[in-house]
Amino acid sequence: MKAAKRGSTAKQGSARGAGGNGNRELLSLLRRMWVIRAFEEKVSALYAAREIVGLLHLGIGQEAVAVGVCSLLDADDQVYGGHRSHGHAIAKGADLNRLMAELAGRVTGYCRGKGGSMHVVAAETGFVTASGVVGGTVPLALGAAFAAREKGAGRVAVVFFGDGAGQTGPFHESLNIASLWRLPVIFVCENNGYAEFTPLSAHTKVERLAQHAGTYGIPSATVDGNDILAVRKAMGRAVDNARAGKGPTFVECLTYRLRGHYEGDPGKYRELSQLADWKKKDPIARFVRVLKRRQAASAEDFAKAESDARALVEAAAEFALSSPWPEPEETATQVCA
Amino acid sequence: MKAAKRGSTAKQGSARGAGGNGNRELLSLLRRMWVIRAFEEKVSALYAAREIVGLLHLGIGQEAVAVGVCSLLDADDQVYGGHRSHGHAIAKGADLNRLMAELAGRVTGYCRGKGGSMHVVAAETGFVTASGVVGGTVPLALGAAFAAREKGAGRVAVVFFGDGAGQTGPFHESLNIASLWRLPVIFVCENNGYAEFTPLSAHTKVERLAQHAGTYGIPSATVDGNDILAVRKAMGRAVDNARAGKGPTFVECLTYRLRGHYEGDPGKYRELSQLADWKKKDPIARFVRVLKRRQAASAEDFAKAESDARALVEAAAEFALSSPWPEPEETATQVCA
Amino acid sequence: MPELSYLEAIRSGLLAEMREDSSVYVFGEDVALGGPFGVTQGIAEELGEHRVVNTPISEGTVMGVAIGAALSGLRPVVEIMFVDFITLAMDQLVNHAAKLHYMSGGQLKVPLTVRVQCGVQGNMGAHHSQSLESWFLHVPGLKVVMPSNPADAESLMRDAIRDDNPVLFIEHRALYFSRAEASEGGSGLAMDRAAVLREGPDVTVAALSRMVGPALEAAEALADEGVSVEVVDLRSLVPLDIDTLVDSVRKTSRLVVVHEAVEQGGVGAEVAARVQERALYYLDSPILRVAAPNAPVPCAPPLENYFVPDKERIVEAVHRALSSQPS
Amino acid sequence: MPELSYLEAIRSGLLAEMREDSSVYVFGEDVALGGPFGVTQGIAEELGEHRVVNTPISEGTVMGVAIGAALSGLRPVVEIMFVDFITLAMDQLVNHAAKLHYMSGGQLKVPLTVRVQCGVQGNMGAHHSQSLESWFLHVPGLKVVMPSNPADAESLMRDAIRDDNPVLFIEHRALYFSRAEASEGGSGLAMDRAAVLREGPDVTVAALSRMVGPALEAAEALADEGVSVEVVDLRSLVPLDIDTLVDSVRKTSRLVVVHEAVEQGGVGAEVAARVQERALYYLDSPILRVAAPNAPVPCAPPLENYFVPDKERIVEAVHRALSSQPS
Ligand SMILES: Cc1ncc(C[n+]2csc(CCOP(=O)(O)OP(=O)(O)O)c2C)c(N)n1
Ligand SMILES: Cc1ncc(C[n+]2csc(CCOP(=O)(O)OP(=O)(O)O)c2C)c(N)n1
Ligand SMILES: [Mg+2]
Ligand SMILES: [Mg+2]
Repeated sequence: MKAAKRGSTAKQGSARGAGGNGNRELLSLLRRMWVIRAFEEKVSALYAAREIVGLLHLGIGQEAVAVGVCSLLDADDQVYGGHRSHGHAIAKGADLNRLMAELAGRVTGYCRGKGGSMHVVAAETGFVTASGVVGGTVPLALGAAFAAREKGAGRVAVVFFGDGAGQTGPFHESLNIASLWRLPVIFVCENNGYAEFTPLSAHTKVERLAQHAGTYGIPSATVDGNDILAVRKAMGRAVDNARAGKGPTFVECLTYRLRGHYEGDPGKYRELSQLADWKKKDPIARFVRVLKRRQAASAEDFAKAESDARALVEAAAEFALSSPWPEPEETATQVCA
Repeated sequence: MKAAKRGSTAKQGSARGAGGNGNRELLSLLRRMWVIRAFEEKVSALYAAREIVGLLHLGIGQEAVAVGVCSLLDADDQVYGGHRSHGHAIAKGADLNRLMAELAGRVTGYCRGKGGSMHVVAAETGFVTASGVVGGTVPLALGAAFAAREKGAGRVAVVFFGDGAGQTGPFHESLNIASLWRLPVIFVCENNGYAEFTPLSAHTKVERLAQHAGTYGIPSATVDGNDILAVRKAMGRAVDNARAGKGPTFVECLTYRLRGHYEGDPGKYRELSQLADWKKKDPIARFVRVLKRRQAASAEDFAKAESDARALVEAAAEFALSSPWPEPEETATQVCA
Repeated sequence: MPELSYLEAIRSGLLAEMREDSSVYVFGEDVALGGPFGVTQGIAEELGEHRVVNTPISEGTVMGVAIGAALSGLRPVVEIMFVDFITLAMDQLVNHAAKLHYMSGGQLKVPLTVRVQCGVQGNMGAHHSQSLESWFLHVPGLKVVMPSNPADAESLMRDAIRDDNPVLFIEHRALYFSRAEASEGGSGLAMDRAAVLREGPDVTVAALSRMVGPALEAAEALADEGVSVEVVDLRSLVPLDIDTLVDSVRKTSRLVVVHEAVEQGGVGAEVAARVQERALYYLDSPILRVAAPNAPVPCAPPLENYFVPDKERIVEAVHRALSSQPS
Repeated sequence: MPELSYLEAIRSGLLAEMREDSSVYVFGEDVALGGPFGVTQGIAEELGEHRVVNTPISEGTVMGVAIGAALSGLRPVVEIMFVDFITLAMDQLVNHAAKLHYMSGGQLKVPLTVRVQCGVQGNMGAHHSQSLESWFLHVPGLKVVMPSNPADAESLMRDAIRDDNPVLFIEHRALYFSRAEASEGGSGLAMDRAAVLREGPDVTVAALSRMVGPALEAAEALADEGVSVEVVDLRSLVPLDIDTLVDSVRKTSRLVVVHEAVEQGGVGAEVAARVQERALYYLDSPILRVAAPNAPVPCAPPLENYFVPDKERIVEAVHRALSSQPS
C-alpha cells in the first residue's frame, strides 16, 4: 500500500522526464528524504536497544543522493545497491514494514530474514539487490542494462556504490564493458570521502572518481551530493541519455556520512570539526531552506513531512517487532529455485 | 656462459643510464633481436615437427620491445612476463639451452620441465616469472617493486603484458596502487592490436592504453614498438625515474605479432594485406636499415649477427633434444619448499 | 540421435535451446568466432551477433553481467575459457549467483549456465589444465554437471539452460573430439541421475567425466581376469545421485572412485564419506580413490602422463580393493 | 605464557616475528589502524607505518603484491578481512602463490602468510560469515591452519610466518575475545600436528577451530552419561595429521567430525575418506559429520543459531555413533 504510493510517486517523477520541480514534486522529495532519515534513526535506536542486531551501515546524511536519483526512475527501472543501501531501497519504493522486518530478522521481512541489512532485496519495486561485497553489484547492473537494451523498452539500470568501490577491479572492468556495449546503465558513486576508517586520499591519487569515466568517453558529472536538485539535474541528463540509447553516464555525488562506518564505530579517525561542518550541509535542512526561499511550502508542510515520516517509521518498527521470527527449519529452504 | 655474456651486456646498457647508442651497443641490440627471432623460428619448426608440444605463443615481430626494454636493465632488476614471453626471458639473459630444454619438456630445462612455454622462470637472470593467466603478473611486479623500494638499492621492476590485459581488473587495481605508493615499477604494454582473434577495438573503446596511466598521473609514452631506439628512449626515462624514486611509468609499445596467436592458429581473422604491411615494419630489418644508414656496422657484421644467432639456437635445440626427460616420479616433488 | 562429437553435441544442445528460447544469450571471449575450440561456431551466423557476445578479458565482471542479465529474465550461458580462470570470477559465482535466490528469500532467480572447460590435455601446464569441480560441491545454491559422452553432453546442456538455478557445466577438453556413442544407460537421463554404464557384482567403479573411458577399459581388462566390475558415471555432482551408488555398493561391497582432480579435497572424498555413512556395514574393503597426485599440473609429457590416472591405475586399485583384508 | 585473548595472541605472534625479522610486512585494509577487529593495533606505532601497509579495496591485486614481495625476499603477511572476500583473490592465491615453487622447478619460493577471518558471528549474513577452508585442501602448494585457542594461535602464527610456503592462517571471529587457556596438549606443538585435547576410549570427536569448544562441552556432558570421548583438535588441515586421528579411531572404533562449514564438500569428507581408508576394519559405526546445513549463511538470529553446529548436535551424533548397528 505505502509501497505502491511511493512507487507511483517515483513514476510521476520520471513521467516528467528530468522530473518536474513543481512544488508538490519538491515537497514529495523532502518527504521521501525524511522517511529515510527517520527510518535510519529508528534503526539506530533499535540497534542500540539490541532490538536489531547485525552489521549495520547507515546512510544518514546521504539521503539526497538516494532520493534525487530514484525520483527520476520508473518503477520498472532496475536499481542495485551495496552495503549501505537502506535509503536506496526506500527511495526506490521499498515497503517500510517489510524492510524494517528484514533488518529485525523477521519472517515478514522482504527476504524472510535470510538477507539482513547489507543484502536488502525488494524485487517488486525494482530494487534488485544490495550486496555485502564492495563493488559486487556493479557488474550485475550492467547485466540488467544489457537485458533492458535487448528488451528495447527504454528501461535503465542504476548502481549505487561508494568511493572505496572505485579501486576495485570489477568497477574498472565494468566501466570498460558499459562503454564498449553502450549499455543504459548509470553509475552513481556516493563519494563520502571515506572507505571504512581511511580517507579517499589513502586509497587513490585520483581526486575525482568521475575521471575514470572520462577515460572511456563515458559522460560524467561530479555534483554536490547534499544538494538534491543538483543530483536530479545530473541524473536527469543521465536517464535521458540512457533511455535514448546513448549509453552509460557516471554521476559522482560528493557527500558525507554523518554517522560511523557501521553502527558502533567509535569514529576516532575523523575530526569532530569536519563532522560539524558537514552537519551544516545536512541535505534535508538545506533542502528545507531552499523550499522556504521558494516559498514552495508552508511551515506546517515542513513539520508534517517529518512527523508523517516518523509516524510511518514507528508503525514499521511496530510491525517488525511484533512479527514472528522465521522457523529454524527455514535455514535450509530456498537454497535452490 | 652465454647467459653471463648477455647478462653483462645488459648491465653495460644501463650502466650508461638510458643506454649508450655507440655502434658496439647498437650491434649488440641487433644480435639480441636476432637471437630471439632465431630461437622462436626454431621453436616453431620443432613444434611443426612435433619435437616440442604444448601451447606456444611466439613473439616474432615484437623483438624490439623485449630487447629495447631489457637492454636498459641491470641483471638484478626484476622482470615479469606473460604467456608470450620467450623473448622477454632471452632479452633479460636467459640461457638458451635451459630455455629450449624447458619448452621441450626436459629435466635440464629451467623448471625441470614442470613449467613449459607459458610459465618460463629464469630466476638467476632476474626474469622472475611468466604466467598463463592474462594480467596475472602485473600485481606480482608491484610486489617486486615494493621490495626493491624497501631495500633501497635503486632496483626497478618491469612487467610485460598485452593490450588484452588492459581490460583486466588486476591491471587497473595495479595502476592505482603503483601510483598511490609511487612504486619503482614500469608497465610495458605490448599493444599488438589483438587479443586472441579479435582486435583491440572489440575489447575497449580506449584507443591508447596509456590513457589509463594518465588518469592516475602516471607518466606514459606510446611509442612505435617496432623501432627499438624509440622503445629505448621511452624506457630510459622510465628507468631513470624509477631509480630516482619518482615512481611508475607506463610505456605502450605499438607492435604486431607476425605469427598466429598460438602455433597452429589458422589466423583467419586478420587480412593478409595487414600482415604484409607489418612485415614491411619488421623490427629487425628496420633496425638493420637504420644501422646501415649510420654505417654502424659492416655487411658481414649484419650477416654474422644472424648466423651467430642461428648457431646458438641450433646448439640449444641440440642440447634440449638430447637432454633426458624428467622421471615420472618428479611429478609430485617440489610441491612445497 | 546422429553421431556427434562431444563438442558438436554441446553445440547442438546449446543451439537447440537458443532456437527455441530467444532469451538464451552466450557471453565469452571470442565466442562469436566459435571460441578457441569451436564450440560456439556458427551460432552467431545463424542467430545473430547479438545472441553470441564477445567479451573483453574480464572474467569476473562478465560473470556478473551474465548474473545480472539472468536476474532480469534472460537465460545467459557464459563461457569461461579454462576452469583455471574461474578463479577470477569466484566472487560473482559464489557470493552472488549461488546465493541470491536464498538471500532474497526466494524473490530472485538466477537461471544461468556457466560453460567451462577443464582438465589435462596437450601439455598446457599448470594454468590451463586444472580440475576444480570439488570446490563447487561446497557452494550451496550451485548445480554442477560433468558429462562424459556426447549424448549426456547434449541433454545435460539442455537441462542446464532450462534450470532456474546457476548450473556449472564442466566440459573436458580431452573429450571434445570423441565420438564414443553414449551407452543406452547414459542417454536421456534426468540431470540428477547417475548412469550405470556396466553392471557387475564384484566391485563398483564410480568415475567422472573423462575418467569414465579408462574406467570402462579397466572393466574390460578385468573381465578377462574374471572380475566383473560395475561402472557408474556420476554425471552430476550437485545434486549427487548417492542412492544409485549406495545400491551398487550394497551389491558389490567394494568401491573405487576415479577422478582427474587431485585426490586431496576432491569429489572422491565426498563420495567416500557419504557411501560409508550409508553402507559401512556392506563394505568388505576400504573405499579407494584413484586421482591425480597432490601437485599442480606439470607440463612435460612424461610428467603430465604420470599425473593423469589411467586404466592401469584403476585396474591396480580394483585389485587392491579385492585383496584387502582386515590386518 | 601470559593469559592472552585469541586476538591478542595472534597479534603477539605476529609482533614477535616482526620484531625479530625486518622482512616481515603486513598488508591489508586499514591494518595500520588495527583493522576492524584490532588485531594489528599498535604495530605501526611500534615498528613504523612502512611495516604495516594500508591498502585500497583491491583484494586480488594486494594478494599479488604480497606474493611478488615474497618472491623478492620479504615475508609478507596479507590480511583478507573476511574469507568471503578471498573469492576476489583466488587467481593470485591458487594459480600463483600455491604453484610458483613447483612450476619453477624449485627456483622460486613464496614465504607468504595469508591472515583471514571466517565463520558465523554477529548476524552479518551470507557475505560475511562463510567457512571456506576445504577449498584450499584441494590446492597443492598451500598450507592451511585453523587455530582454536590463543596458545595455538600464537605459535601457529609464528610457524606460518617462518614457513617458506604460502600458509593460509584462518582465524575465527567468534574466538577473538576468548581467553580459554590452551590445554597442555594444545600448546607448543609443531604446525603439522593435531592435538588430542582429551582422551577417552569410546568415541573420537575431531573438531576444527571454533567447533573445538562445543566438542569439549559435549565430551563433558557425555562424561556424565558415562561416555568417554576423545577430543582431537585438527589445528592444521594442510598438512593433515591423519596418523593421530587413525591411532585414535583404532582405539575408539568410532569417529565424529565437526566443523562449521557446510557439510557437502567440507573438510569432514576428506577426513572421513582418509580414516576409512586406513581404519575401515576398526570402525564399529559409520564416520559421522556434524556440520552446517547445505545453505548459505542466513542472517536472522533463529536461522543463524540453527545454522551453526552446537554441543547438542555433537552429543546427538555421538549417541548415533554409539547406537549404530548393522541393519
Ligand atoms: C570486497 C570487499 N572488501 C572489503 C570489504 C569490507 N568493507 C566493508 S565497507 C568497506 C568500505 C567501503 O567504502 P565505500 O565504498 O566508500 O562505501 P561507504 O562505506 O563509504 O559507503 C570495506 C572495505 C567488503 N565489504 N568487501
Ligand atoms: C585470465 C585469462 N583469460 C583468458 C585467457 C585466454 N587467453 C590467452 S592469451 C589471450 C589474449 C591475450 O591478449 P593480449 O593480452 O593482447 O596478449 P597477446 O596474446 O596479444 O600477446 C587470452 C584471452 C587467459 N590466458 N587468461
Ligand atoms: Mg565511502
Ligand atoms: Mg595483444
